[in-house]
Amino acid sequence: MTLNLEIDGRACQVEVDPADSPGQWRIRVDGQPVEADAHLLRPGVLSLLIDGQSFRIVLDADPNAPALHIGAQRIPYRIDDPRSLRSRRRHVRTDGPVTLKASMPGRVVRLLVKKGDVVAIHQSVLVLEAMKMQNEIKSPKDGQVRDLRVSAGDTVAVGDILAIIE
Amino acid sequence: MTLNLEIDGRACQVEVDPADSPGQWRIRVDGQPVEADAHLLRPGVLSLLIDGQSFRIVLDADPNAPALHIGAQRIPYRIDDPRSLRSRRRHVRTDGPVTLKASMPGRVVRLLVKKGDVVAIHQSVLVLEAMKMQNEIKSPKDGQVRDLRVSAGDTVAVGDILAIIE
Amino acid sequence: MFRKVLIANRGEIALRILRACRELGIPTVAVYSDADRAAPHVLEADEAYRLGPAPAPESYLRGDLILEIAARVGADAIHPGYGFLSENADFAQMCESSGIKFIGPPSSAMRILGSKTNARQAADEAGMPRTPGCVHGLASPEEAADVAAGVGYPVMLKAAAGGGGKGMRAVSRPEELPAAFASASSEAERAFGSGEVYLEKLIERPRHIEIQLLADEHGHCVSLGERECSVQRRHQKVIEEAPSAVVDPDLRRRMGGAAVRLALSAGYTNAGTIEFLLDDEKNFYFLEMNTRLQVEHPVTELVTGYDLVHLQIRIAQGEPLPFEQKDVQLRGHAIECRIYAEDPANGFMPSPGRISRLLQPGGPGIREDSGIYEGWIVPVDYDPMLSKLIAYAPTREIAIARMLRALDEYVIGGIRTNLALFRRILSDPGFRAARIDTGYLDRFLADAPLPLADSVDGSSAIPAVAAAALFEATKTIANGSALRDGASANAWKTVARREAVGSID
Amino acid sequence: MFRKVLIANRGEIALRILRACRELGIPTVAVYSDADRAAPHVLEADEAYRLGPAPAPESYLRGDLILEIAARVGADAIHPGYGFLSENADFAQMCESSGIKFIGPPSSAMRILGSKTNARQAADEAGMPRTPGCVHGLASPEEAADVAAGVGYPVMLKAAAGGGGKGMRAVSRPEELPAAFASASSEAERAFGSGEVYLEKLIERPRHIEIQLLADEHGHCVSLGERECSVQRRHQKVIEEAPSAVVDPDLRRRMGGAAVRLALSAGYTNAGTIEFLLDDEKNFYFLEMNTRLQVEHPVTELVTGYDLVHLQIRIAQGEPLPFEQKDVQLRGHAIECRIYAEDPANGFMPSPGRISRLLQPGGPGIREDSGIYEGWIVPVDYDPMLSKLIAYAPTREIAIARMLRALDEYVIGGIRTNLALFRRILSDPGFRAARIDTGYLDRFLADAPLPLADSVDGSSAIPAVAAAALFEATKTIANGSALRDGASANAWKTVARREAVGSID
Repeated sequence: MTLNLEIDGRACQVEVDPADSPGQWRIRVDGQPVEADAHLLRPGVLSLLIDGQSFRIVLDADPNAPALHIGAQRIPYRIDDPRSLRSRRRHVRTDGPVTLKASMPGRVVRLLVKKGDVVAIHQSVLVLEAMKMQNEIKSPKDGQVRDLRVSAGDTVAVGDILAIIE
Repeated sequence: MTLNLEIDGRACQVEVDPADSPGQWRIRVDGQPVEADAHLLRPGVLSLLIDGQSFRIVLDADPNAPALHIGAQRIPYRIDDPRSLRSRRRHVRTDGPVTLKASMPGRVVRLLVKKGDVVAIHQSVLVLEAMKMQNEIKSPKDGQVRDLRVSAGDTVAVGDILAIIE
Repeated sequence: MFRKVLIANRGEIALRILRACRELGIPTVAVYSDADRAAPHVLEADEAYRLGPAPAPESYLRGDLILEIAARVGADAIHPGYGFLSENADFAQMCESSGIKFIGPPSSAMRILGSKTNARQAADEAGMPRTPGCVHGLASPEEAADVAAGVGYPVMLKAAAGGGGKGMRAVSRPEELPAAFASASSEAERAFGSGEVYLEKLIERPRHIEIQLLADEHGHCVSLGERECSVQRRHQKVIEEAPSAVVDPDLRRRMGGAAVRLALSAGYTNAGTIEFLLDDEKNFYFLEMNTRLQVEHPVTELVTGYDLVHLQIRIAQGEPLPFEQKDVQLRGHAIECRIYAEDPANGFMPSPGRISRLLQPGGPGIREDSGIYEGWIVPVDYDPMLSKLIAYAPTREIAIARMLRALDEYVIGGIRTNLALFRRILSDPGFRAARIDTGYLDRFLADAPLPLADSVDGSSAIPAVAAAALFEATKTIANGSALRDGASANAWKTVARREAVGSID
Repeated sequence: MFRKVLIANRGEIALRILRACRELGIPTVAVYSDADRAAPHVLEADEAYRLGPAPAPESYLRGDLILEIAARVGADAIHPGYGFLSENADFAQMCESSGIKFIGPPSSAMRILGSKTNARQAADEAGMPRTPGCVHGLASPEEAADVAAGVGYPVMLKAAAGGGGKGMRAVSRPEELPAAFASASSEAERAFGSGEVYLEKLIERPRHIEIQLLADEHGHCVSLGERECSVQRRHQKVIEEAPSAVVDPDLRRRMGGAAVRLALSAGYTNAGTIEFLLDDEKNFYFLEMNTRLQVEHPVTELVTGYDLVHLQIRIAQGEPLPFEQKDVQLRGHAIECRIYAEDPANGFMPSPGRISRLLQPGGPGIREDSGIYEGWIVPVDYDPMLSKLIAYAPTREIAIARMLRALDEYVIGGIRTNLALFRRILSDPGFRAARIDTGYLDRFLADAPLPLADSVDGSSAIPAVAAAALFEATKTIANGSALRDGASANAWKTVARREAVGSID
């Protein structure tokens, strides 16, 4: 089968088909052949031998943002399989307005910008206290604060909209 | 629901029904009520609180011989649920003739009894070499060797009949 | 010997104390909040009782409930661990008056040394060097400004009841002081129920060196050497080690001696730690005392060979210390990494949730004090520390290499952790050369901010792509779509059959 | 430093060596048989290559293939671990002649000390006490009878190339000798490819005490103290500890000195162990030398603080020993349990198969050198050792308590193991008082044979019944049968919904 894969920012096309002998796979990455000996140890834990190089790869199965653990690395990827539902889900867009949502329940300690401010990418927008820690919520892009939906002292739940940056 | 349970050789009847609040169960063992707070951590790993006593219990799921791990103990049990297939499977009978089968592949090193010999329970019948170890296969009962199906040097596979004791 | 010990804590430290009690043959009682019904300390204890809802003030901080349970179940001692009630002198006193042994110092000593301001007064009396600044709580921003002017900027505002970097603010210019005073005070109020803050001169690029003490109830007090905890993020310790690369036997003896004098002067007993700042001329300044077991106690256990929690319990039982100062020998080097459920690539945002996969390291010289298991749901309600990974080896160099080896083996799936951060720090030439101070990590992160995701190094690019494709491919076998591929249909059918037995080979 | 090390072994020891190489920054090459494609040592190595079919003679004993792979992938050293090729002088010589470093002694020293009969001759030359008996292989049962008559019964027949109790027979009466000779010889032939056996007087109720040696290639040899391995089943070590409870500093010095002399006399280098029998008057007799790393080396590492595999590699690289005899200090006490896939309740029958559930112990003082993971299928083709669980503590008493604590935490599901056996031994007053000898365990098992299943102790009878019922009940929710129970149907429907999210609360 053929899959379109986006990994570490790079897109590539992968053809993957089982070879005749157990565990052997014929894989082509952007047309380049790769001989892989694959063995699934437990669901989501894979041993790969490629030209004798050994890799233990663990799937971090989050339907929205799947990732691989290889050694100490954690590598997110995205599948654009025309048959796969996942591809219909869109990647986080950074052009146009972006909605800043609370990724965890917490309490807004203070706001660091006000509506209309111009913000740079990774600039802190507000401080959220959660799990006994004060956490600065940063802007995912350069832009302008089009809206602020919370104020200091507010308690927020997961998914609550905090701000909109355009 | 009501289950007939055989555990550690003792048979008992258990009624088990969920109480109203999550994790709470109404359990009666041979009519005696037990208030249990149960939480399944992963499939087959259970936390039980009974009158404040804490138990971590792990299911050793072998359909033929299920067992429980509690602390350092391993406790086999058998369910006689009229609805459960398992109950139709019979327990190993020690009355009448018993067939001694190879529980693992190996090589017969030597025979310690011959056809017609009278043997006591746990008396060694033959020596099987497997996993680099010589293992004495013992009689499960007092009786007489009605048949010996192997001789020294034979290689045996799992399930091969070694001897029949009556 | 104690009949039964109640552990008034949760997470890895509750488990660590449970293990010590079991090794000493003492039955254990765990307490838990609604968020922790399935927590490891509940599973491993002999008995476990519910305290209340998830928020700490309604559960782990309910000293009244905890004492009630202890009395009801016949526990004659309580171990508070660290955090929660561990430095609460009122709770210690409640234990004393209800005849239940508090495994820690007497409340009287806690009142003297537990409050940072009182401790600074005690330090003066014991003739121990401390940072310039006030020894009393500040009534107002104005008073703060006066003291700051006296010692000179930059200065540090601190919560008198504080710890763990909460209620702490560095101030470099007078105009910043009022705002810093307000936020430090309010944060302290929320964290410790007391807004009292004091002020001290900020030592430039200090190292954080602390001395571990053990004092029995017969007037004997020994020092178990130092720990270096200079690798901190926003005043939170991240990596600790023992011994310190810069402390020589003479300095160790002088710091240890000063620490012992202060503890004895306050009638201190059980385990305690005196924290110092060490400047670049190796002058040391008393910072504060932690009147409890520290998170990082394992590195001291590994280099001294003693078990601090065993000794805490034996001291609380009235036993004399089983050794003297001259018996304390340091051997080898130990490093601890605090594994947190947080996302370093995203402003260290906490990352609670279900641990979907857990592969833990092991083997020679690796100790893990963990509070998690595969399937455990990390609650949002408490400190996000998951585990302490500790490496011990004959030398610091090998201990670092060993820790890196263990980090490579460690996989935590389902939530984000700071595992990758440690790999970066332990590979940094500055850290490897022990050129560290309390500002080291914040500078390191500013100089080299973490990428939003690990970038694939050359060697693992192809395997990563192949693995992603294989996971996807074998997954789609389930819904059979792959089998409609015509060409390789047969091969796929074979795979599908193998899949049925849970393996793709 | 070595460019690349090939590990010619499998299981926990291959993994342990891999970890050491990684810590030293040396790339690793694993080799595997068809039974081990998914084995831990294959997963953790940098490179892995197939040797052949599962049987050892077609894979792990194929020295020719292993050397071929080493040459092809550019490995300049081979670590043999223990067992397999580790004591094969011919293989060591093949390595030498092909310019690949064999991490172990030179083949010349292996020929002198590896053969039990040659070693006994060397012992005589080094003036080391040994058991009475012959120093040459026996040509016939008749010759055996003559020697036996000379030293007097009971006697012990042993394989000259032997180890691990294979090819070993105790003989108490002359008439038993011919049969014992035949079976010992044939077992030796199968196990080691040599049927040569010799005979020695059987010491009554001896302790097994062995001395760990390290010798560099510059003529320095040190002793790292002793291990006691008296707890054996059919001559197989089951529990090992360091130090021995009965060896005092003087005896330790005398045994260590004798061991060093013998090693130096044979030009021995790298790690090696000299095994002694100790009689009840504390006389020691040379038994044999193991010219390799021992299974039980971790207990020595814990009490000395040295890493034996690191030192093996550094010695093989030509480095001098980084310490001297006077630097070797023992601290604390370490105990090792060999966890086997076998069923003690059923004649210790090996129990291969899939490990369906694995909960491993951790925390203070616990080290596990393991060769398994959840889901791993233990093959029938090799020694059934799964893992080594090691407990370290300040005293023997606490080390035992700690091991018992860890055993309680340890769950291996899907196969049978000897975990419960250790719980029984470590609770036995005889073992706790260190009243042990090489016959201790066989007597212990004869006196108190293990039940076919653990009998439920009072406290866990009710929970066991409740748990079994709950597992069954929640299982039957799947096929909905419980939902037809009428009365409690609604409650069950709630449970069924909760089940969907993988929890019954």
